[in-house]
Amino acid sequence: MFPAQFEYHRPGSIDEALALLGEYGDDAKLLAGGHSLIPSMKLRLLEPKHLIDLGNIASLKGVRVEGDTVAVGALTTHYGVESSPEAKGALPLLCEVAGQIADPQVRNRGTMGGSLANADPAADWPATALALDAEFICKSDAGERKVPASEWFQGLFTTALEEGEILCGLRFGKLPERTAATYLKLQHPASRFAVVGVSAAVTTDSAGKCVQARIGITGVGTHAARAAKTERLLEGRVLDPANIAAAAALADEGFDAGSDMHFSESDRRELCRAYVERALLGVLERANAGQFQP
Amino acid sequence: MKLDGEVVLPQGTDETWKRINDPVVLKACIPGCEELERTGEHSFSAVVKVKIGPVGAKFKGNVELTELEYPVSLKLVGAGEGGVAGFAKGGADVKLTEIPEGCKLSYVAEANVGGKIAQLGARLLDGVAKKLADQFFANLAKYEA
Amino acid sequence: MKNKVSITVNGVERSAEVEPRMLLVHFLREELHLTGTHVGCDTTQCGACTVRMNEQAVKSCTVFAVQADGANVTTVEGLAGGDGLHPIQEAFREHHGLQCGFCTPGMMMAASQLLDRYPEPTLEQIKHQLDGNICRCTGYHNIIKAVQSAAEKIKARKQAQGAR
Amino acid sequence: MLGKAVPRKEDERLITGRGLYVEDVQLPGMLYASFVRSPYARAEILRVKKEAALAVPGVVGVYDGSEWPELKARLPELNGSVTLTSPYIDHIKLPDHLLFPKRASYVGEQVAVVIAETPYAAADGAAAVEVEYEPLPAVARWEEAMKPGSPRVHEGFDNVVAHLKHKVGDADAAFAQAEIVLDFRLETQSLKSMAIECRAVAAQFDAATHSLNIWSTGQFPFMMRNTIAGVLGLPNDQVRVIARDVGGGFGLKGVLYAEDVIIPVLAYHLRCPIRWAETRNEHMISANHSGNQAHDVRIAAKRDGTLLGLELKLYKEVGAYDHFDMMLQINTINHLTTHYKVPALRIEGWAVSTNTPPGSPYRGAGRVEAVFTMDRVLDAIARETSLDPLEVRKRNIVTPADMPYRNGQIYRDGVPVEFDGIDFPLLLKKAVERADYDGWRKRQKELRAQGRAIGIGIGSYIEAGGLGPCEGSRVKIDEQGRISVFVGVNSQGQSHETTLAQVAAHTLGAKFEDVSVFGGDTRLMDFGFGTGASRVAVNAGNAVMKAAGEVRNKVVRYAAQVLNCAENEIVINDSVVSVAGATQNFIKLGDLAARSIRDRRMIELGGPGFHATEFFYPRTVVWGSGVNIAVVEVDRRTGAVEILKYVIVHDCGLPLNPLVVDGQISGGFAQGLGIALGEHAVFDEDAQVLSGSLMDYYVPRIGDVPEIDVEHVVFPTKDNPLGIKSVGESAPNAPGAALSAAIEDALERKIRITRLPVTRSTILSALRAA
Repeated sequence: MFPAQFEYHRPGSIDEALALLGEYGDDAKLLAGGHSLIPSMKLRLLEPKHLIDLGNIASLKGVRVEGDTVAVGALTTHYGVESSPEAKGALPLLCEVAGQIADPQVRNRGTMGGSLANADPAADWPATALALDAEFICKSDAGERKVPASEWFQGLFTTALEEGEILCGLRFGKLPERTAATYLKLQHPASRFAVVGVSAAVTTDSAGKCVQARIGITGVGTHAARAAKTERLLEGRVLDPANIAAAAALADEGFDAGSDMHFSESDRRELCRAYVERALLGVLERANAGQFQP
Repeated sequence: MKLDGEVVLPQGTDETWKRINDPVVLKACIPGCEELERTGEHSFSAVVKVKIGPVGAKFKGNVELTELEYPVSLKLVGAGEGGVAGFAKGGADVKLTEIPEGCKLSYVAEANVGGKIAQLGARLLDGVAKKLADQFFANLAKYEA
Repeated sequence: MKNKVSITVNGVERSAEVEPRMLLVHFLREELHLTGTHVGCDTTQCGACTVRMNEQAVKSCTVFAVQADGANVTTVEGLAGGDGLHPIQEAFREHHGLQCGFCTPGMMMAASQLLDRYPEPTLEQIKHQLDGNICRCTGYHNIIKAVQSAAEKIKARKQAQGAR
Repeated sequence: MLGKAVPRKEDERLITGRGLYVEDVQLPGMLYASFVRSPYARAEILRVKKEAALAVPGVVGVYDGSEWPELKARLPELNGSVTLTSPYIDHIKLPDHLLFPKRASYVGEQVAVVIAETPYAAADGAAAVEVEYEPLPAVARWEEAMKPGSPRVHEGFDNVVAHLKHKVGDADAAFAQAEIVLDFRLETQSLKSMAIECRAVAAQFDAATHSLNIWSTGQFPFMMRNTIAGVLGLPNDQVRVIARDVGGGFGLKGVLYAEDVIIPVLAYHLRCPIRWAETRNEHMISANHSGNQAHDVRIAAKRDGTLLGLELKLYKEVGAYDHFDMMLQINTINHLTTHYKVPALRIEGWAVSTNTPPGSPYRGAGRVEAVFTMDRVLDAIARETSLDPLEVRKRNIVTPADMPYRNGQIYRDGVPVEFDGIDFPLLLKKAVERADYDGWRKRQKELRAQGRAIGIGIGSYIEAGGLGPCEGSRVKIDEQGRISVFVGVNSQGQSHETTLAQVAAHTLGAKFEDVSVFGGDTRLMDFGFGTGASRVAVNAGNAVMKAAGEVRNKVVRYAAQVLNCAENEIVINDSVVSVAGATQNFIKLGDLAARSIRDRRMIELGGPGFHATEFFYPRTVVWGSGVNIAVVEVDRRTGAVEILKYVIVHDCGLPLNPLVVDGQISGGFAQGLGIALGEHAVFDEDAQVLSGSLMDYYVPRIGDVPEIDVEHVVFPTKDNPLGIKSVGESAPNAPGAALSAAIEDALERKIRITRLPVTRSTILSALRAA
């Protein structure tokens, strides 16, 4: 409940933050919303000597529509996304996901960038970053680097973010026409993290055939990943309950599902398949109703 | 918690055996290992920094190799104290088999943690153990003296 | 190693030198002696420490006081904004929305954000917006009634003010 | 005033942030404590190295029990338990529980304490204390602990610390006649109370009066006072324990913990106020838990569904120290048969020590286990005979014709259990109607055809409340007409300040607004037994009634003299005393009280002023009861359970305040829901705690709790003047049983539910196995 001592830095710009990061290196932690970091510090599982609070860097906040893409600053809070008219207009799936994260107080503080940089295996955003093929904008002294979502998540709490780099924002490209999407989550009863979170974005043609399927899954493996086999099986077939069921049956393949005191590996795999199937049925329903992501 | 796995190492069983018994190699391959010293013929003391997501702790402990049957099997037993974070102990039965590609190393490990990491990280233990094991063997496979 | 912070709490600017590690909840309780805001857990689950910070409901156990530097904070002591009770407080009392009262300040502060964002909340919205506050005594049924009643009271007050 | 749904008096301060919980106590020069706790479930404590901690800025001292003889004290063996008179127990042998043990016996046991100028510095200090341990093999589960070769929790003591036997009727004959014999094991989980306020204690030594003021979150302030006074060698009256605003108790705060003694002892020696507040993590690991319990049942029944007899082997995990002997087991036994006839019963029970925190009662205290067992037994008979579970219940229920009915148990106070004036079939009938049981049976069939899994379950409980020995109250009218009601008990949210004020106002004829209730302070009364076992309304409520009645008598006698009328002409209404039929002839209660102070006529009325102290001794416990019916839908793919309808029909006698009764039912139900579907204190095989935070320990949230449909039935009792029963521990008891039955029924009894909690994982893995 009482964190250890640290020195607090509040840079006003990204460059200042990078300089501090360069100076303190491994002894420093970046503070975004702090809703994973601060609890760890309170329990003294983490005792960084320096905390670099990014909260004062205005350029890292906000949702902007730039041409065909939606740019979200890394420090934008979940509620900032949930309540963003820009996001609602351009990519409503983002609002749908944001509104399901933890609870209102956490959504008011927790940030999209913090969540994606932390890469908790049960966090919500990773599934959607994958399903939407987001681009991760990282900055370091060497300049800017863009990482596709498919390369971002590398393991348990491990991302492509390199030492000395700051995740500054996300860019979500325009989805193909006739893409319907949804986020379906089984909330952990105690922690409110995702036991399984499925973000599905499926493009169909006017005949109902699946042209492209992107399904990101969080909570099941050691890190979020795409349900590659399910996607492949769907593509080129009519998006209907039978094909969905067949494809969802493969959803957990390739995931390194573990067991804990709440759910066994078998439970996780079963829930993964069921939630993928239901998410896809949800997508189908939206596609049939003409509710596409703009 | 139990975990098992299998890796194919490019080196043969002899070389693999040597590496597992070599403090220099072990230090280079154990993820986060800051110090590793031989304290007996088959025992070592170690300092390992574990930094995964919500936890960053330095574990001080010992590793011992027992039931050595050159060059096919051995048992690795270790225990470490991580201060406020708690402690970890475990053992692994390691088997080496000569194969055309080099050496197949299979292991069956059992690990136990206690203190705060058990109390607060229950949902992550499986994943952490797997990650550390995977990293260790990946490092071992690509280690070059 | 202390940092100076200046936080407007319940309308009054309060300054102090604090260690950067001091959590906002401890700043409020131990430095300002505003003990209405409680601590019920250490993993940001229970919501007993909820206050409004720049209008947003936050769990003050997961914010460092230094992060709140320059912010406007409202605690349960300032909820009514003067003498008398806030409609939420009235409603919690009338509907027996509290028993031990320990989670109540946080619950009411979360409810105040809920009613700002959703002045006529549906049952689902009430449940979704109070998901971050655990109550162990009431079973929540009376909390729901209290929030519904508070919404009515606020509406009536606004109408009365509008009529004037 | 009685029976009116008036809003609570305590709320005004609680909703404005002006409550005074222990952590709110802030005194000049206050120091703060942080405990060093064992990370091992069993370990020899070889050495406590204090140097590094003492060097931490702000740290005042580090104490490991070697400093003062008082720190070598032990906790009282039996924490307020009164079961030693139980005829069931045949053996009990317990080790001493020291404040600072030489050997840690569970994870989180206190090893040393750091005192510092701020809570942060105290935590820094605790982190800097280096302890050398020699870890020893631990035993985490009662099954293991009972094995002959298992490690002993305490050297020189068997892991089975207590044993009991009880029988009713002829079990052998029952099994000889039985057409059906079934046996299985039922298990209920260990729980934490999870009051949102964790435990805390603050202490201040007052040099001027050489006395100690202590602020406590405990449910038993007098026991705390007496223990600490005894440890320090002070008269009881030089130790004052204040426990006024407490943020929930639920049983786990009804225990004297080591910290409760250590902090006052240190404050006494250091001459500085000290405060300690448990963190949630500490609560999860080191506070007591309810203990796993297992029942091996063997059922003798007839094909027509009649239960002939029951054999029960009861295993209870009591943790490292057994502070409640076999109270919980005895509670289970005494509530076991609920509404049903069990002609023959043979019970054997064991209290088994493990390397987990000490066991404590949690709201319900053994009743959840009883209800789960009885209803699972009846459901098993239904399954075996293909009868509807409702029909099996009807065939075994105790009827009004059987009243007064003795089930053969003997309560903890030594009095045989007897039900009178309770109409169990009526409770069941009302619940069945309210739940539309028959309608759901029909819909269940239709919906099953559509592939939907709908199930119905019944749970029935009885609740003994109002356990003695007694409680007292002092009632006083001051010169301003304010009425003070003092009681020897404190509240953890149960609304005493309101309900007891209602009793006093009603009895005296006073205005409700004029009455203030004061409890939770050992200076106010000479005796008090505490808040637990649903005993306050019955004991303290009736004591208030007696004391207020006595005060009223004095008022009447004196007023008759002052107003020149006959005593039977005196009317007291709204705090005004007047003469019947001559309302202009009146005096306000306060004025009368003021007048009495110097009036020699008061010699005959016991001295100046109007006040009286009275005690209420219940003959034995009173029995509340109720029926729960749950209708659920189970999602076979995801294991999700949706509650479609939940009915509670209950009797708690006359409600003092319906608002408060409803609140108790609602809150108790939510806890029962948690017990049914997820709450679980989990230890691994080394007795390490895995449920160390609210990230892993489930507590129902607002969206998890369904609507409930409650019907109050009143079966009056003549057992006490107020005609009340208890309600506090009613509602958590039956959801486990009712929901288990409903889930099993929804899945067409293809799975067997024999263990609480029933999680998604339970359902998914059972379905995989089926």
